Amino acid sequence: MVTIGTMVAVAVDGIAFGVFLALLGVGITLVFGLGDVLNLAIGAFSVLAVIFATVMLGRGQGLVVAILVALVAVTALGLLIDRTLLSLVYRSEGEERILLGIFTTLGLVIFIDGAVSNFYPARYTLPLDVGVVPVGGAAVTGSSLVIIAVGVAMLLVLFAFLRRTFVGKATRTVFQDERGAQLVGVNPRRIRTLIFVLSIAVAGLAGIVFAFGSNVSVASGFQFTVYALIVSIVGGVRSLTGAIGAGLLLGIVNEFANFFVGSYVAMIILFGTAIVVLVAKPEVIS
Amino acid sequence: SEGGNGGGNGGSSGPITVAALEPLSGPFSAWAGVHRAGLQFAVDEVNADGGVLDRELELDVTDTGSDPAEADSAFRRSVEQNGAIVSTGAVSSDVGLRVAQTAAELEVPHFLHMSGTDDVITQDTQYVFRVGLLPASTYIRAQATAFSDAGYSSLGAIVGDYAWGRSAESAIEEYFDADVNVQVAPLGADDFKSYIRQMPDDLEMLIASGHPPGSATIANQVYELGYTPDVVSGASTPPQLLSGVLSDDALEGYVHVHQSDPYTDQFVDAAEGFGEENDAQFNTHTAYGYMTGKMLAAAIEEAGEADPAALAEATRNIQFETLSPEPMQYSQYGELDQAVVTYSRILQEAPSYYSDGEYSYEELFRSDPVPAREPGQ
Amino acid sequence: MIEATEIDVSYDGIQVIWDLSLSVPEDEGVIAIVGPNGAGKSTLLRVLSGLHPIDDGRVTLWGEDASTLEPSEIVEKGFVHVSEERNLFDEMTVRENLEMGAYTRREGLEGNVREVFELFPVLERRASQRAGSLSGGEQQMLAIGRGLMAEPKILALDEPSEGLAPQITARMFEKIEEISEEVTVLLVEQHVHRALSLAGRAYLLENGEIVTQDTGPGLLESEYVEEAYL
Amino acid sequence: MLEVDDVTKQFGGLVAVDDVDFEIGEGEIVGLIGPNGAGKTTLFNTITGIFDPEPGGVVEFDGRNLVELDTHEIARLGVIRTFQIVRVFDEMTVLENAAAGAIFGSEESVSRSEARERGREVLEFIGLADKADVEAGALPIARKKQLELARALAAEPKLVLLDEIASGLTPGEIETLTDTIRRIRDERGVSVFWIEHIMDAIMGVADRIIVLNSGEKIAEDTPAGIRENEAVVEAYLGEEA
Amino acid sequence: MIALPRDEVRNVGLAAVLLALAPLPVLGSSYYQTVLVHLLVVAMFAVALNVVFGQTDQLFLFMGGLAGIGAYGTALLTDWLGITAWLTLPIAALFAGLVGLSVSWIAAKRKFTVVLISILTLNLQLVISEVLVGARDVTGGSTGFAYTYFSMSEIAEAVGLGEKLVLYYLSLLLLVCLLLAYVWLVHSNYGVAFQAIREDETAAASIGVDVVHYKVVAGFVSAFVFGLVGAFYALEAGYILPSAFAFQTVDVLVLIVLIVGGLRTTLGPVVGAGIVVAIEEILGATLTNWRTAIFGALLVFLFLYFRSGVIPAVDDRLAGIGVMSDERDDKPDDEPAG
Ligand SMILES: Nc1ncnc2c1ncn2[C@@H]1O[C@H](COP(=O)(O)OP(=O)(O)OP(=O)(O)O)[C@@H](O)[C@H]1O
Ligand SMILES: Nc1ncnc2c1ncn2[C@@H]1O[C@H](COP(=O)(O)OP(=O)(O)OP(=O)(O)O)[C@@H](O)[C@H]1O
Ligand SMILES: [Mg+2]
Ligand SMILES: [Mg+2]
Repeated sequence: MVTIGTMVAVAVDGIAFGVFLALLGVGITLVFGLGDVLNLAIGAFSVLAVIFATVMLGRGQGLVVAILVALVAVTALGLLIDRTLLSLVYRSEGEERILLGIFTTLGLVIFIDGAVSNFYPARYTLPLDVGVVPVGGAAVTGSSLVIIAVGVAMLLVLFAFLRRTFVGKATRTVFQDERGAQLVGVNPRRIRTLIFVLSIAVAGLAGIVFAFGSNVSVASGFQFTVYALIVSIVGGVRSLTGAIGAGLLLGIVNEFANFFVGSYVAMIILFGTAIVVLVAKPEVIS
Repeated sequence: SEGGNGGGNGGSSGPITVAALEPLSGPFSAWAGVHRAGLQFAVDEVNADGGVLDRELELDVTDTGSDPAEADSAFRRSVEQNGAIVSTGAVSSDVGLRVAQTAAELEVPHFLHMSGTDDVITQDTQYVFRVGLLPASTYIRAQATAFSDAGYSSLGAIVGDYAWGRSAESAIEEYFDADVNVQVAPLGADDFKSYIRQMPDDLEMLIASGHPPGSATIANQVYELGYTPDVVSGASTPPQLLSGVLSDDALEGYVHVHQSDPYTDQFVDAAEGFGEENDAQFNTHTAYGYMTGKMLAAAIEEAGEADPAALAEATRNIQFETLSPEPMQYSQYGELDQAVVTYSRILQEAPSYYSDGEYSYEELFRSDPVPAREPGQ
Repeated sequence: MIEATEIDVSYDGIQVIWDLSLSVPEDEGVIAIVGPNGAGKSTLLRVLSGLHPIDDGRVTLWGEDASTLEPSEIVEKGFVHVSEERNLFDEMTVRENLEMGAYTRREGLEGNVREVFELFPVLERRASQRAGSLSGGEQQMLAIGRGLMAEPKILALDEPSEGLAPQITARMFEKIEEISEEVTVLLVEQHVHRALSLAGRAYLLENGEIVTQDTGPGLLESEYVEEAYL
Repeated sequence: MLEVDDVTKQFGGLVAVDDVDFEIGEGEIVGLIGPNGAGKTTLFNTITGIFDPEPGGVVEFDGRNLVELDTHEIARLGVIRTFQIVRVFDEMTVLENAAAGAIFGSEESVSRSEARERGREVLEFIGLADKADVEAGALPIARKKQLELARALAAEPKLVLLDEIASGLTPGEIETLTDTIRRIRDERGVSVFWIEHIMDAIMGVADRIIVLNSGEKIAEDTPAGIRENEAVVEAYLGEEA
Repeated sequence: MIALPRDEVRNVGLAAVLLALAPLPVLGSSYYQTVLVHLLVVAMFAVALNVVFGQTDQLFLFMGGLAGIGAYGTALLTDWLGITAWLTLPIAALFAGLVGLSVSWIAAKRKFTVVLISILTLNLQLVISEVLVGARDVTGGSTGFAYTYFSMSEIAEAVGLGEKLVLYYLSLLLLVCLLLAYVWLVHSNYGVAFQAIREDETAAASIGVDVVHYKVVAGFVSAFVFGLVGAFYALEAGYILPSAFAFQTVDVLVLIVLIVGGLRTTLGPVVGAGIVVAIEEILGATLTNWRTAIFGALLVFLFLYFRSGVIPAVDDRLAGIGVMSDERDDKPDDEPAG
């Protein structure tokens, strides 16, 4: 029963999943690839965004408003974390900061999971109820199309900011040589805050688009973080375009592997790809 | 015996302690919350009625975080330090398996909340009793009856690639006459579209109960992809979780499975009392906690002493009328015997017994009493 | 105008600068600081550019208390420090490094890049090479070039000739003389002779204290310097 | 003892070292000069196994082919270098840095206390003994360079490669350093291959000087000869020399 | 060979005596015994991590996987070969060791940073987890099997102690051996090499340190210990499940234990295990719903304010009042005494 139409539909779903992965990967890459903090709590922020949106929906808000409010809320939370916890992390330098970043965000994610599951223990979804859209004989999932549109728009805005503005370009200086950045007049702390908050917004959006087609619980956070790590590795840790390419590639591979071979193989392919990339060409990555 | 280790006899005065090993954090926290509340409500009722053997019942609650090792040590602590004579609360299979071992070693009974994996109960098991969840095969058997009763002919199933899903899969082969399109998905999957796309277009019933963590997503996605099955059989998920996570289409077809019977007067009575007391809705899963509390009180009373072994023995012989369609009774290994499996739709309206409620039930079908599964070695 | 008044500075509790006062007005040409290794010259520059705190005393920039200023604000005010560690952006190209040098002055960028390339022609040839893979001397040129990009009012150079070939060193001193007509250059150098002959004012720093102060040529002639350095 | 033949090293299209040949004999002090970016450091890196030369290049030390060996193996044969951009072990004390050189620098196994003995001895020799218990990270850069030299000597090398070890020193300090380098050769019998831009430092001590320009060897002569070599004056020294 | 520094050995001895006495006040309680065995197992894992991560900056995040290789390997080899688990255990541990060795070798050859190696191993961890669940025919899938390969009952009868206690003292013996081996390692020339590598690999190589060799040795030794202890870990549980060897179960815990105790301190793993296990038990019993959240918050606090670990922090305090304690061993001792 494998028709061209089905293949197209699977491919679109794959791209949608890929866009989700790309957003997560970009979220990690922004903060780590350009910086030093490997944000292990990133998945938790994705989940929180979905929960915020669900709460807003429950208050009778429309979906779009709920999503916007959720993104603002999760970003504000990111800002709070940045001003408090991360400020403490940034007191140390070099390798120690990298490790402290890993450990602090690990503690943070345990805290968030523990606290949030008390109030929101369920699985949450933000169904779009758009059904399927016939595209030339293929029954393409409507939610996938929306995910692709929203995700791509976000990525474009992000790129415009980083590539076209002086501030966007200056973000790289901070992460390459903090003192050097200070010496040319960049305020590293501000750049860090900006980047962290941006990454949280991107991760929040990732969670939300994921919840369009599936559902999310507090426990999904870890899974998301792992996805984010894999994507950012395959894409080359420091490269945003790499993360996007890797996200799309893995999304499509994953969806087709699911369709044809199913089961664990898809997962193992995903992790396997990451391992192969890591072993084969780390100079691209480090 | 060594295993009793001096703890767990509960002494002869003061309260009788019940260990509640609840996964209050982690993936099953929603299960734990309602179970604990129901259990507490039952204990309060028992105590209000003069307690058991003229002693109060007391809960010793621990958060296991759904971690087997934590559950094990909490179990021991409760028994040895706090003198618990019985325990309850396991939800995930891992925890159930580990706790079953501890129960055997300590010779202190455990009443499973969920943890429906076959392997929890073997022919050697003496201290583990199922309450809220039957083995997968039992559910499939009940669904086979419903399926043929409805005269369906097109059927699909998605099962998880782990013990529960695989025993559902073999039960499907065993109990269904029709040709079933069975897809095996990993346990951690959260997107089922590619499995669903392999289903026949005229799908009438989809068994999602072989993949408990994914069943709500499966229901959502099957309708999203334009299929229109009459029934999607779900897992034993606490209903308060369902109304939020199912899309409108999916709510129509999704059926919630339960051992407790929300359509009886007894249930309504308990639910009213509970609602007044706790300002929360008493549901099919709250009922498992409640049933456990009431049943173990009765069994202790029956045993005539607050002793774990005697309690286990009494439970094996009990016929306990409670919120289930048929009285609770057990095979010698602790499998539920003659249990009735009920499938209900979730309606998004308040029930009669709790006006602030957000959901109620509509019965779709129920099985005949199912004989206890004969455990393997 | 930068002013340090009776400052004490330490690293991890070990004091390295004692009760030092210094003022660097605008339009002063070259002010040189010389002294042996470990005297505290680099430390002094770090303090002025806000990279290292003082324990006691007071530093003001154009009248404002430096302790309230971020290093980035100090750059904005017009004090730029080319550090002895260079602190280049290793993964960025030579050109990108220069562009970032102009972070606080974003216009006139292209012209300034041209000027730097004229001063150090080798940089133009390496314009799209990663800064991290430059040779030691090339990195030094890039660091100086990046400092110039900010169009500072006061430019502090910490051993700018370090690692430069003799010819380039000569050219660089010429350039220092040239820019010092518009910009005050605070120069820390081991090429004592060269540095002092340019300097209108010069300090000899030893063990964290200013031992002598004079005009550059004056200091050059002092017995003290003669004995210790020449 | 060191023989370099036809060594070339390219980075992409850039030929950083271009077909260079030379030799260094026992007990020699050889200088290496040339404009910035001439390929001097790259040549060091190629000798010490950080980069491999392009095929066909030969680097031999006491008859052993160094091209196939890893950096640490080359070090153990007795070729130890210092770095233009200093690399000391910041969190070890000065003495521990030196002792580390003694432990790993040779094939023989050296105990910790023996290593410290040797470490102390080289610190004394270099004139860093008073800083023995200071954390290396707290030293000013020029002192760190001296420490690198001490660490190298502790390994009891036959040849040391020094990369701009005199930069950042005052004229007085340079004098002490050149003296030390002479003593390294005279008292310890170690050959020295030395990159430097400070002519006052290198011209006085070197037996022979090699000049690189754009990767190519353009001259090799005594210091006096080099000062008069027009090509060198044009490419490198300028009128200053 | 070098002599071990006396104060380090004394501290290990002191800890050993305390731990040996620990079960006595609670002899009848299988609860305390379970917790104590768990503590020792976690401490042993942390010692292994202290070598590979503490000493050589290779952050292994497949500790659970390596432990799983040891535990499952021992069980499966025992079943297949029909010989005693006491023989298959070293084989399985060796296999785990070889896995660690290969990872370290690749990572060292390719100059992986700490973050890269951590992500590589995290991915390996996830693959191992998937395989343990997916290869159901061999591993019993997600529901596992009873782990009864090392019968302690004979020893238990012979010495007249309960089986749990026998396991406890056996684990303690192993822990003490590991601690002494650790002390030896860091005070030998290996310790110097490790520090040199941590600080600057290029500089280390330039003075003759074989960077790859030392990293590989650390990777092998640690992975071997993870494999070995993994079997003890399964034995303690009495039942073997993939989830017991998951990232969230083992790696997170061990990492926390080591950081809290103090990276690169000899007794850090033991003290960290004591603190973390105690916190978990106390929170589980008292704070129920908020257990996880408070645990997380405590971790953040500990990481940020005791970032170098409890041992060094306490050490500093004690040093202030002139009491000697476990020395932070990244400073090699002057003259090893004794
Ligand atoms: N990061 C640091 N930590 C501890 N001590 C330091 C640090 N940086 C410098 N010092 C110490 O401070 C003193 C002054 O050092 P500084 O670098 O300012 O000297 P300098 O005059 O610039 O010397 P040089 O000519 O070598 O550059 C020295 O004793 C040095 O050891
Ligand atoms: N890894 C690399 N990738 C690309 N180019 C490089 C790399 N390393 C060095 N180069 C280039 O090779 C040339 C030679 O560099 P090298 O460091 O050997 O010069 P040098 O003679 O030591 O100069 P200096 O006196 O300035 O230290 C330089 O132009 C440099 O930019
Ligand atoms: Mg200086
Ligand atoms: Mg060089």
